Amino acid sequence: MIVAERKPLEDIREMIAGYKKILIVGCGTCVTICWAGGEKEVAVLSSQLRLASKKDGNELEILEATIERQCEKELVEALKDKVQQVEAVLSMGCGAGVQPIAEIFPDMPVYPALNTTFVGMPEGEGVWVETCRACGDCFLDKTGGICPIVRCAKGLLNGPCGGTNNGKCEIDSEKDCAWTLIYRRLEQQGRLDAMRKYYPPRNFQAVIRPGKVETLPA
Amino acid sequence: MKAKGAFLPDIVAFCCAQSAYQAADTAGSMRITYPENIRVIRVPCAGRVDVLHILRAFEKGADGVLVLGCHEEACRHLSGNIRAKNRVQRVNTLLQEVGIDGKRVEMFTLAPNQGSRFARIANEVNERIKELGPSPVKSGA
Amino acid sequence: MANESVLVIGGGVAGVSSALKLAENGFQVYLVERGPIIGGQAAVFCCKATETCSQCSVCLVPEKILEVAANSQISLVVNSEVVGISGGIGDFKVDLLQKPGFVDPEKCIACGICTELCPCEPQKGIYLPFPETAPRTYIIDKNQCLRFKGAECNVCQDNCPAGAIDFEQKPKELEVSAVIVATGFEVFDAREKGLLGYGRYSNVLTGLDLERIFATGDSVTLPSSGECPRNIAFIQCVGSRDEYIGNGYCSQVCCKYAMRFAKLLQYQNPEAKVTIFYIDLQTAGKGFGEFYKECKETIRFVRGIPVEVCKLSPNELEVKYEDLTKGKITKESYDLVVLSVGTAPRKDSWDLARVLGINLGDYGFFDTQDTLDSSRTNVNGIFLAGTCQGPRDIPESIAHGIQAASKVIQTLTARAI
Amino acid sequence: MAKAFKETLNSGKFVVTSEIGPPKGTNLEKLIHHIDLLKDKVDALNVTDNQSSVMRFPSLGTCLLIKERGGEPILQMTCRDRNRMALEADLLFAYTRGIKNVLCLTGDFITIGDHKEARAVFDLDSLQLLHMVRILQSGKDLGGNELDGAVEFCAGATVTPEANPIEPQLIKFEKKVQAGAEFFQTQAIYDLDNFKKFMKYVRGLDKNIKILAGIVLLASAGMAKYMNENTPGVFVPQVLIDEMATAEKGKRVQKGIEIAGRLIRQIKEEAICDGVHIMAIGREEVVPDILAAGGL
Amino acid sequence: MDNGLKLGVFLCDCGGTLSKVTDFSAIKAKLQKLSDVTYVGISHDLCLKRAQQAMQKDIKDKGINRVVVAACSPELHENDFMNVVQSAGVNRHLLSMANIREQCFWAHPDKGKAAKKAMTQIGMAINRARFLEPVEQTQISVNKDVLVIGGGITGIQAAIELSNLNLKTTLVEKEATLGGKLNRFANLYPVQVSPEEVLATKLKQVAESQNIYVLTSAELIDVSGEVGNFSARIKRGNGEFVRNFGAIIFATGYTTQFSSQIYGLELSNNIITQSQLEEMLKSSSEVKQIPKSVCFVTDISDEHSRVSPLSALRNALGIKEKFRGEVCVLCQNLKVDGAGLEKLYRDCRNKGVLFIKFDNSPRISKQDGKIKIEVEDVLMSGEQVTLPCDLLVVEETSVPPLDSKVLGSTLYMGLDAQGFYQENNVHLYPTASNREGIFFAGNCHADLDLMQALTDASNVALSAYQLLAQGKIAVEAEKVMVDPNKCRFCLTCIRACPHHAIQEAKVNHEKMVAQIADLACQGCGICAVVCPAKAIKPKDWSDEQILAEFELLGEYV
Repeated sequence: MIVAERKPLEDIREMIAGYKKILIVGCGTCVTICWAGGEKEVAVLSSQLRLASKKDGNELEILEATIERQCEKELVEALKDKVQQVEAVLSMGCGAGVQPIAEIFPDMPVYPALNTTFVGMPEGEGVWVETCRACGDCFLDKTGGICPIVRCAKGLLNGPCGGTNNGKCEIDSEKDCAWTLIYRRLEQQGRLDAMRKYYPPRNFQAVIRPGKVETLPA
Repeated sequence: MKAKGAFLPDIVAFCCAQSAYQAADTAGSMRITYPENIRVIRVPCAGRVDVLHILRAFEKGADGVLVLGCHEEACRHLSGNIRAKNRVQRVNTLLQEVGIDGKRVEMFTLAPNQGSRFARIANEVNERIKELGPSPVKSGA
Repeated sequence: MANESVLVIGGGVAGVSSALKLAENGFQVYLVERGPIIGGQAAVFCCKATETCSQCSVCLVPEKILEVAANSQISLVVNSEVVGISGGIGDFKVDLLQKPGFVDPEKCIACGICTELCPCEPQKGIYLPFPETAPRTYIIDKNQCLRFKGAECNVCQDNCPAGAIDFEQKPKELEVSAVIVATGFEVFDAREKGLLGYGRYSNVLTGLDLERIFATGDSVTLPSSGECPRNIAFIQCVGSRDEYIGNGYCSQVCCKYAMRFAKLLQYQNPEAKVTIFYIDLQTAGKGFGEFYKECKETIRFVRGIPVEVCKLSPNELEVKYEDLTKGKITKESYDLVVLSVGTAPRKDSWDLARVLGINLGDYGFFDTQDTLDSSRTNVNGIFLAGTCQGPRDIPESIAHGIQAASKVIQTLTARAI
Repeated sequence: MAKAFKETLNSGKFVVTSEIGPPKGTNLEKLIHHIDLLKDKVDALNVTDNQSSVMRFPSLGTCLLIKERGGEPILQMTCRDRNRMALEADLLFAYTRGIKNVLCLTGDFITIGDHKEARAVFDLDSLQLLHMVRILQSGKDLGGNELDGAVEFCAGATVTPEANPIEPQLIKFEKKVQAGAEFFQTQAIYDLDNFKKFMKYVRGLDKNIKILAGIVLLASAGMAKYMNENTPGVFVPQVLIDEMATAEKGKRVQKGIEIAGRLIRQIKEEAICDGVHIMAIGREEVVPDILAAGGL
Repeated sequence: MDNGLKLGVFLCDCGGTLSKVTDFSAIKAKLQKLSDVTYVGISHDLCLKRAQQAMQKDIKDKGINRVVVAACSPELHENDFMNVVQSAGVNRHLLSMANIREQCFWAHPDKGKAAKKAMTQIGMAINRARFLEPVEQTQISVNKDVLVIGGGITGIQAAIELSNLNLKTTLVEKEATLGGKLNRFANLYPVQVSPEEVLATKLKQVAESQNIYVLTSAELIDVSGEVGNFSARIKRGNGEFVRNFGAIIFATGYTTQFSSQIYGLELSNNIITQSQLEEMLKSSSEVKQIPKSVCFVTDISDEHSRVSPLSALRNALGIKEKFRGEVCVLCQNLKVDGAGLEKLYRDCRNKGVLFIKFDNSPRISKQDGKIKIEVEDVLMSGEQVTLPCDLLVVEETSVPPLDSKVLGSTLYMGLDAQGFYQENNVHLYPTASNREGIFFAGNCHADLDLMQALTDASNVALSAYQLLAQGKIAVEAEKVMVDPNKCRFCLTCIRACPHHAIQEAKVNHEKMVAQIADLACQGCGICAVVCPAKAIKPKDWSDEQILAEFELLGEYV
């Protein structure tokens, strides 16, 4: 899922300085699951903004809305009546949520409240880690399901660099060296020949950015 | 704005029904007095107090918020009081971000038969909030 | 088999636990209590938590008392004693003598008018002994109330809105299917150990005194000077493990409450120095090992029980004990000495044993019939719960109370088939 | 003019190479001094390429200087700073100026250097770089296009004999051998028994793989302990650390040289491997003393 | 905003005492100005039956659908008032209380301020009343079978007492025979009956009862479902089968483990553990060379357990009776805080067993086959004592059985610091777990002697009986509710619930959502707070109710 993190409050306050009435839009899918932009966090952010504006003596009215997915045209259009009442929209969706709103309401300034960080999974309660970089040329079949492009700092395709330090990565003694993990996994499955093969340089342009996927009609 | 001396802080106290609320009752039955501007709100467990409730209390003009739960390792719901402690810490950071003094929200632990401890906490916090003065949200300071 | 009724004698934490469990399973319970209110010894104990809870379970007692008060299946028969019993399991006939408590618990709404208007000074003749009482009834204190000093005064009777006060004696009779005896224990009277100076020196307290001090106030001050104690000694096994005075058993609770108090005292004023004199430190029990390890860092433990405590000056006491490491008598001065008194069997368990026909075991606790069942007595249908059968701490008394209720239900179910 | 390194390698002689760290600027005075000091004493001179991700005078430039002054340079290339097109272009240029030896490295990560926010390229890795050299030799570039004039290189790589865990490192070593690496310069070696075990494995693989044992000068006991904990794949036995500790203040470098010399002499006498690669890391001055101590 | 809300406010001045402090009719007048307050009643003793009947009549006559009671603390009579509301035909949860006695008039002597605060408290209760929601009562039928894991004395006793209460029990035991430690112990002192006798009587009772179904050499693998219908997967031999139960009782006891490195010596023919000694005592007739002097050492690797000092005392007396050799026990603090232990300690001394107390642990060495122990005897002012002995019995630490850790995590049951079942929390004593319907008995959750373990057995029997005897449990349906449309199934609530009362469930057979099992939920509300999509709402303590209580902040009505 897409993982995001809320921006610090003063950055957000700078963006919406001067507006009297704004709409904060939450997104009900990925950012809810990673506790960043769900209905709860929308309420917390609006409460903080109201507190701050009251403290500074300027007037601020906030409308709140959380839709199922911000990256869906029809769902964003449903916000029309609320958007018309406000001067600016603060989106708590990931990057792929802020832009549809900006596109569908072109004359309305739309601001991001979150920093989208990576595609990942939960590691513990309230902790998420990156597991996929969406490189467009998946390599997982060759490494027993451990992605070296994400989990190896240098993204090597051909076995460990000289910097493996007791199974940990040279640059961070907390992080495991991806290729040590891959070696153990392949050894366990008896598929070490996958690691012995030579892999040519990666096609960095497998997906011409910004990517586009066109599937044949279902 | 009321004169400093006459400032009577509005303190909201979320009291866990298993311990703090009964401690408040015990204080009453033992006729131990504590400031009357402590406003007690009964909750099933300290773990029921949400970050949002505390922020909304400040929005409505509270000068200080107290979360009173069971002692550690004595919570009927095992992790209720620990979650409450972590949430109070988060509210501290949220308030600092806004520019309100984080010391306006605090958590204490009590047992149901500690009436005098409830009164002592109420008095101490009342004095501390008096020093801090009215909440900047209310007076737009 | 449902709506049979059971008599529980004794309103302490064990009796209350039995009564609640029986009521929750559909039984009508008569909870007979000698005193004016239920709660027993543990009702006045204090919470000993510092940062974290010290697992003493004292706070469970007021909770259970509230549950009993709110449970309609349990009728409280206070100020009463069992004076006779006949019949057998399934149809016991129990004669009760209800001493005049003068305030009818059914009517009293604990509004407090009587206390306000009562003319007795300084201590009122009618009051609510402590907050969480059940039944919520004000009591008349015979050695305060003017009426018992010959004066014709009925101020409280006239002003009581609920008409709850009357002054005559009522005998009562109950029909029950089973009986649970939960009459509890007596705190060992430290005066029997004269050399330790309890009762003579004001700064020598017992564990029970500490419980009361912490329950009402928030910290301990020296009775003689009102300051904070800086140097405190706990003396263990006062009245326990002492064959000489007939208490050849370990009371199981004193080591635990002594360590909990020591930690609480140091939590309240960190420079206080605490010493505990012991024979064998009882540190078994769930999670108590870690608690002892924490105590060991700040509390001084000395093996060997002092023989004498005497007075050096109004605020200073001197403890005489044999210092085993040097093998000679040593004297140390303390400003507060706490005697960890143990649990002794009630002196009046003889009459109840005679009335009910149940045997008394060694040391004066009630005896059990079958070695593997700590509730069944020699009379079928009469069961034991709590410290009246042997020394126990609060969680175990609760567990033992529930065991008695469980055996009652099992026996009555077996009879019903 | 020095002999081509390729011939020295195949001549069966005990090969000795050393390493020069170019300066962080354009004042080449010390660099030239080091070149002149070492160019005739060793069979070839490596030139580091932005070592430890610290920006310096380029390796290719230094190699040209060595070539002009009659030395035999080994061009070190890392994949951190240039993408595949830049690497290919540099090799074409190097070949035309007579630089025939290249050491293919992956390179240290960007964040341990002094430009922590720069973009790390890593378009290729060391193995793919080796393959690229072979492809260029066959007259084609990585895009598959014909070259007008091919190149010819003696390409080598590195290996860490005491990496932990060792198995993945050996798999990569075998892949490098298959890729046609003609010589290997290893990470610093201090425990010759371990190294012998590694060499036994290498000989079992292929008789004529040329291995040059890496010799790093120990400057102090503290440095030895530091390398043990933080430098991956380096294991300084406690006996050497204690020996270093015995040396007083001024005599520590001397003790380091003595140890290095002893290691070289033992490698040479027992013919453990095909030569040594002396890395003085900032102390190029003392390399001649190390050579002397090693009896070369 | 009259959306059918008809509020009834009932004030109680507690026998006139509160009226002296404030004018209740003034309060009544102010309240009557509010649009949705249809009735305000003042009474003197709402806690008595008489006034409650009057209140019930008022609610019915005036058609009140939300009741506010301003009186003493809800902790005292909330239940009675809920019954009154229910008997008046209104849902019992539509009641809101203001505690104007303990937390207002009794705590604040200043009459004026107390009156103002009381008014605010009543205002807050009214605001909360406007957001109250009804909660229906339902009956959930439960499976009446009970699963007992562990066939030691505790498990057997629990099964027997459950069958006395007419509950069908399945007793699962890992070994091939029942009995557990009874098969191993030589005697049960201070209990004066032999283990063989106890085992014989208990097994006879198990055999005679038709309610007990024994499954030996079987193991519990996993449990799913909730209290009332657990489905337990049990492995027997190489087959596995699933069976449903209403409650589960763990009586898996403890295992002992000798740690040679703490002791610094290895076992040998003359250094044996307590369990080896017990085997020797059990088959005392065949013992060839009778040990003349035996020495017990405890309190080195396991200072705070009751089990090893008790077995030392028991076996010391056993040796004195069987072999009449010299016996000496070395310990730091002898644990005597159990029924009859002090008497047992005295019996040992009367039989000539020597007790030596130490502060720093003894040095044990072996010289030509003989064992030599040097220890500073604390009671002899630290004098060095050397004890030659030809048999040394060392202490075994009692540790949780291996599967406690595994089952503890798969069944979401909390463990304590040493890894035994049941977290260290007074509300769980004596036999509860953090999950409804799962109970612990015996030494698997605490350090107990035999009589305490048997007390646990009766406790769990009654707990299971109380839960399952009627075959159905009355419970408040959906008192904490998950809105399936909003739930993103992010598992946060399932992980956060301390009682593991939330399971995954399929809604209209494709969308996965979290679902709260009403029987297992204890109403703490933690899930409602952690839910990032605000999909969970506790009906009694909803956010709207709590936030409504802030409306009056700042102005005293």
